[in-house]
Amino acid sequence: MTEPWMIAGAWLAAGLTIFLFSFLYRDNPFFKIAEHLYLGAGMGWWFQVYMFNIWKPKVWEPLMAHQWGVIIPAVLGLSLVTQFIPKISWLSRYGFTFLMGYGAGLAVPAGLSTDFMNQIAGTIRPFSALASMTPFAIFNSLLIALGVVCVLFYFFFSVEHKGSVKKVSNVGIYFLMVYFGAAFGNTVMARFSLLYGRFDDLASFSSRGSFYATQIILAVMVLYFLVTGFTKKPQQGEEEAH
Amino acid sequence: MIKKSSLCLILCLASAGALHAAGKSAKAAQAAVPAINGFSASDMPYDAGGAALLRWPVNAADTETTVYTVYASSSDGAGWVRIDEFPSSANTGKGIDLPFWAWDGSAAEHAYKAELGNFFPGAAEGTVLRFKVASSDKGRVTAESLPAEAAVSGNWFRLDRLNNLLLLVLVMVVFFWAVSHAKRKGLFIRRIAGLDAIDEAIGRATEMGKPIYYVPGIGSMSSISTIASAFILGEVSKKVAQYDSFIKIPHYDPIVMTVAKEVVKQSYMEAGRPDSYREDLNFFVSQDQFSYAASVDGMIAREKPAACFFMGYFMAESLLLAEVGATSGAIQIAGTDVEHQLPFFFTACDYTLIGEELYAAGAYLSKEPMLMSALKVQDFGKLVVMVSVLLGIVLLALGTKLHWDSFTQVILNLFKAY
Amino acid sequence: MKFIKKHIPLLIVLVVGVLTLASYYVPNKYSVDYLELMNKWENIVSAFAFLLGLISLFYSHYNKIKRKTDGWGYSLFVYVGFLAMVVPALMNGGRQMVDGQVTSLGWSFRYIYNALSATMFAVLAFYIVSTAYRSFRIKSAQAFVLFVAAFILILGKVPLGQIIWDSVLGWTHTGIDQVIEWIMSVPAVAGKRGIMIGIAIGAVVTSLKIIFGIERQYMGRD
Amino acid sequence: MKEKLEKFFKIDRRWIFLLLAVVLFVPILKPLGLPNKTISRDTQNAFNYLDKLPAGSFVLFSLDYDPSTRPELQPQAIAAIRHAFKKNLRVAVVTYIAGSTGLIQQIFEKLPAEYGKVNGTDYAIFPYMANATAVMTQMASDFYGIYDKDQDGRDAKSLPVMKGVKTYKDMAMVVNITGTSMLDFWVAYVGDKYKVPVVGGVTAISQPGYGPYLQTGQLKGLIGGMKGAAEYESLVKEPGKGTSGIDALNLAHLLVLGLILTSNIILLVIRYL
Repeated sequence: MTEPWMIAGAWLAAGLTIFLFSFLYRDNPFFKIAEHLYLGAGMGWWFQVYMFNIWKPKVWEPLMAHQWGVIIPAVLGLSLVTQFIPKISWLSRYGFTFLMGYGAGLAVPAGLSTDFMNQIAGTIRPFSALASMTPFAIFNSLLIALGVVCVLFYFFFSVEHKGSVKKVSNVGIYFLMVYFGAAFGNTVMARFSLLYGRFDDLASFSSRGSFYATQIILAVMVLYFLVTGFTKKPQQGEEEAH
Repeated sequence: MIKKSSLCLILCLASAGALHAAGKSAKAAQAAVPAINGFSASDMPYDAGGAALLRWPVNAADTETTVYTVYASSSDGAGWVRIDEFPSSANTGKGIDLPFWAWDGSAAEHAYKAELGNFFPGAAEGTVLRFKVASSDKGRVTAESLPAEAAVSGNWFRLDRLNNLLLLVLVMVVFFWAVSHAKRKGLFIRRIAGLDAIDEAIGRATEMGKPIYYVPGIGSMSSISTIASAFILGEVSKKVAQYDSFIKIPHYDPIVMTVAKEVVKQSYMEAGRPDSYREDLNFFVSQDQFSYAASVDGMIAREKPAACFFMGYFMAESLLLAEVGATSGAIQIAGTDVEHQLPFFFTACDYTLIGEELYAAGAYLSKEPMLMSALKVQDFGKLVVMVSVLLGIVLLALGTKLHWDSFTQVILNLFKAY
Repeated sequence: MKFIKKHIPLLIVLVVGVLTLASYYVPNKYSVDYLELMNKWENIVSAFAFLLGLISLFYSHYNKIKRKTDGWGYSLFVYVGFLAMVVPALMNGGRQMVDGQVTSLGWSFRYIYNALSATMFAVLAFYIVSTAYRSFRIKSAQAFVLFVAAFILILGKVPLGQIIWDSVLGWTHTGIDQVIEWIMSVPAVAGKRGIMIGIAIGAVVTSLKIIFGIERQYMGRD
Repeated sequence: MKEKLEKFFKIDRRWIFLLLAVVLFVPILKPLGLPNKTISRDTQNAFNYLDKLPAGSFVLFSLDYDPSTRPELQPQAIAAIRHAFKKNLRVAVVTYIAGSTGLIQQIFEKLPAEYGKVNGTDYAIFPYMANATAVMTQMASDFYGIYDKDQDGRDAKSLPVMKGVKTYKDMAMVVNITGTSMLDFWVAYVGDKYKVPVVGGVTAISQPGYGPYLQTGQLKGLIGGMKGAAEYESLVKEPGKGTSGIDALNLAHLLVLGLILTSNIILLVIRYL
């Protein structure tokens, strides 16, 4: 790809980015176009990845080499698509059950070992090394154990929660709240990082090398909103409607 | 490329020749060095094949610089291949990572698991191989064992995973017990706080003459949260019908919508108000996450409903929905099992069903045997964890305090996943 | 017919499920051979599952165009976007780079898909600030605890926050990064582990239901 | 007073949007110069684990993120791969998210040349595969059963970088950088089941959720979000997008805290005054 193509790319990317952001001000046709392009482009990308990474090398080429074994999974796979044809949609069950049986069979023992046994072991193991632990570490290990039990109790539905039982489950809620708080704080950071990523790209498209793509497109969008803002009165409540 | 690979081949051949020579010289030297007595080789138990277990006693005379070298050869008398080399302090009987019910190793012996896949790639199931081990000190061979033979093969059972299997059997037993009981006489589930608010919310909507929004999220009918949500919807719409209020259910997934239509219709029938039921209570919005959220947001902002329910599977749109509901002054009741979306619901909504509470709410309201029994098994699992954690801590702390090392090992092994 | 429509699929899920489950406990050669065959087949079958999403997207937008529903014109852009990826891919055989040069496929990825996909999610950053302002209510002791944990994390993850913490609470000789470390490795672990164990058992039960044909919603209606 | 406050509280949220845009965009044009200083324990552990591997060890990178989480995860991946190249480890890249194939290409466009690494000899990139759990399970018995060719269609088995590698037993560790729940799969279906050390890199959103796996040692280390990327970059001494990103986030983070506090104080005042 040559230099003019790269500049065109910068304009295109800056344009699409700003179109999507323009939704924050108000819904508009540019946003809608970009949004629909996104749906199609995502599918298109996936389609070509599947085509060149799996369908061609794993199905087509073996068939051409007369390795007939791949017919079975290919037919099972194609059976999934019959879902859209009501009359023979039951065929898709063959594919689905094949996928689900395998997935479920793998998940059961792995779930028991990873999320059940290992978690119990992780909670109690620190207590086998009590002698070498600082008081603070012992306190932390106890706190984890206590927290786990209380949280589990909060989610225990077989007894009525009242009296001292309720107190235990209340303690559990506070552990959950700390976890949710941590999740909230981290989510803020994650979302800002993504926005930073876009702004960083926009900043690079605003350079002279890209012929000020960002600035010009931004100016055009502002102009568009000014013009449409004057020509048609926004409906009541529309500003809330994003 | 071709050149490179042929070069590799030559190098390989050369080194094989060298090894062969080394084997011969080792044989010559054998007479001179003392023997390692009690060396034995066997198939590595509980594995998929391709590994052997070698055992020999620890030599008290070994120093820090003593190194053991393990050799193997195919039984047809080909040369010895060097498998591994390790210091004398390594690979004792304690080092084999197997639980107490499958392995009894002591620190007084060496136990080495020889992985042979890369050395004898062509070896078939049950191939007999010969092994020997030699100790050396600073490059000088100090002792060598007599060769021992073992057939290497795959085994039929992972005895080390017995604890996992027993747990699985236990879960299955409890599950089938719960299923049969739930069908026959129902099982007890405690009251769930957030559910009391449903009446309050619907009552308020009736007073104000404003609609109620029930948002079932973006999950498909296969996710547990959506299933639970459908049951809660049944209960909510029944009350709505009784109070003669008005409910709106925007949808993301067409299949969920067809299910929800059935559910709501049924509820209106049960409430004795089939005349009030309309097909357009459930309506399809969009199958794109953000368009869905934006459209629902728009509706909530315009109509200012008295109450909003967000029950089911939610991703990033939780943020958008809960915010607009909160600013429009609606009573909001939310529930989802997507943990990282819960903080947004929790801060912006009046009541939030956290994780499993959503499932429990579905089971509590519907008394559906399948939901009930799953919940019971989950409760049983939690009980197992609570008891084992509490007991485990006490026993481990006690065991450590009193230096019952094998006792603490037993407890740790029980919960270890192999 | 019921046998072909219903019983064979249920038999497939049972046999495949039980054998796969057993392979965890049975290490020998037959078990490995079975798993290898399944792995290769599952890989191919799953690749076709992608078509489901593709067809339903195309179908729903085709319908919009056909019925000329509101805003049907936008639906055309779904196909434009699709072709913008697939045509370059066909031209270049799915390669994004040839001899150190970006191909038209690589170009499409960089300037169309990348820009669109990344921006869709970046928009959320704006909503999170407005949520913080308009609906983050510290209305109970629980919400207060949530707020404190969130506050510490938001503050402590950036250097400026660390400077502020040190100037206000420097006398405690505890850095905010240590506090975060503690939150993440003690109370948050307890909270998450509690949630996780219940969910894990739930997933195990659901999987068992699928294997034994008790749960069959995914199979669609009869 | 009360009415004024109420009006201020009900401000059009687009003003808040604008405020954020300014607070985040300005530091990109004019960096504050406040780089990340602290290193979290989990990132340090991840770094140490990779660092102590002997040269020539084989490391499997599973890069499973698409452009939607790229700003957080691409810097992590680049820093970790730089580290591996610096330590002369053998690198193989696999992926189970179709959107990431393009991003992987971008990483390996320039990076290997900086360290004089050659495709096929020092590293290999494998094509996208569907059904991650099936492929993960397959790699436990025969890597080439599923990856018979690399991304360029070369026979995988004969690549010099793959010499002596057939199953997980021959791999020193797995590094999974992902914006999905793929890391859970790596832990449950590979790490625990086949005893392979797994190190993760995840978005900040999912980071707190991996605390239990870190405590038990099911995960050997974790790089979390852009902060984690910045930390890893400073550990390998190659500042990149993570480092500059953290600098830009400074003000925005304070803005959020300010907004939460302001609105809650306003509400208190409205209610009690």
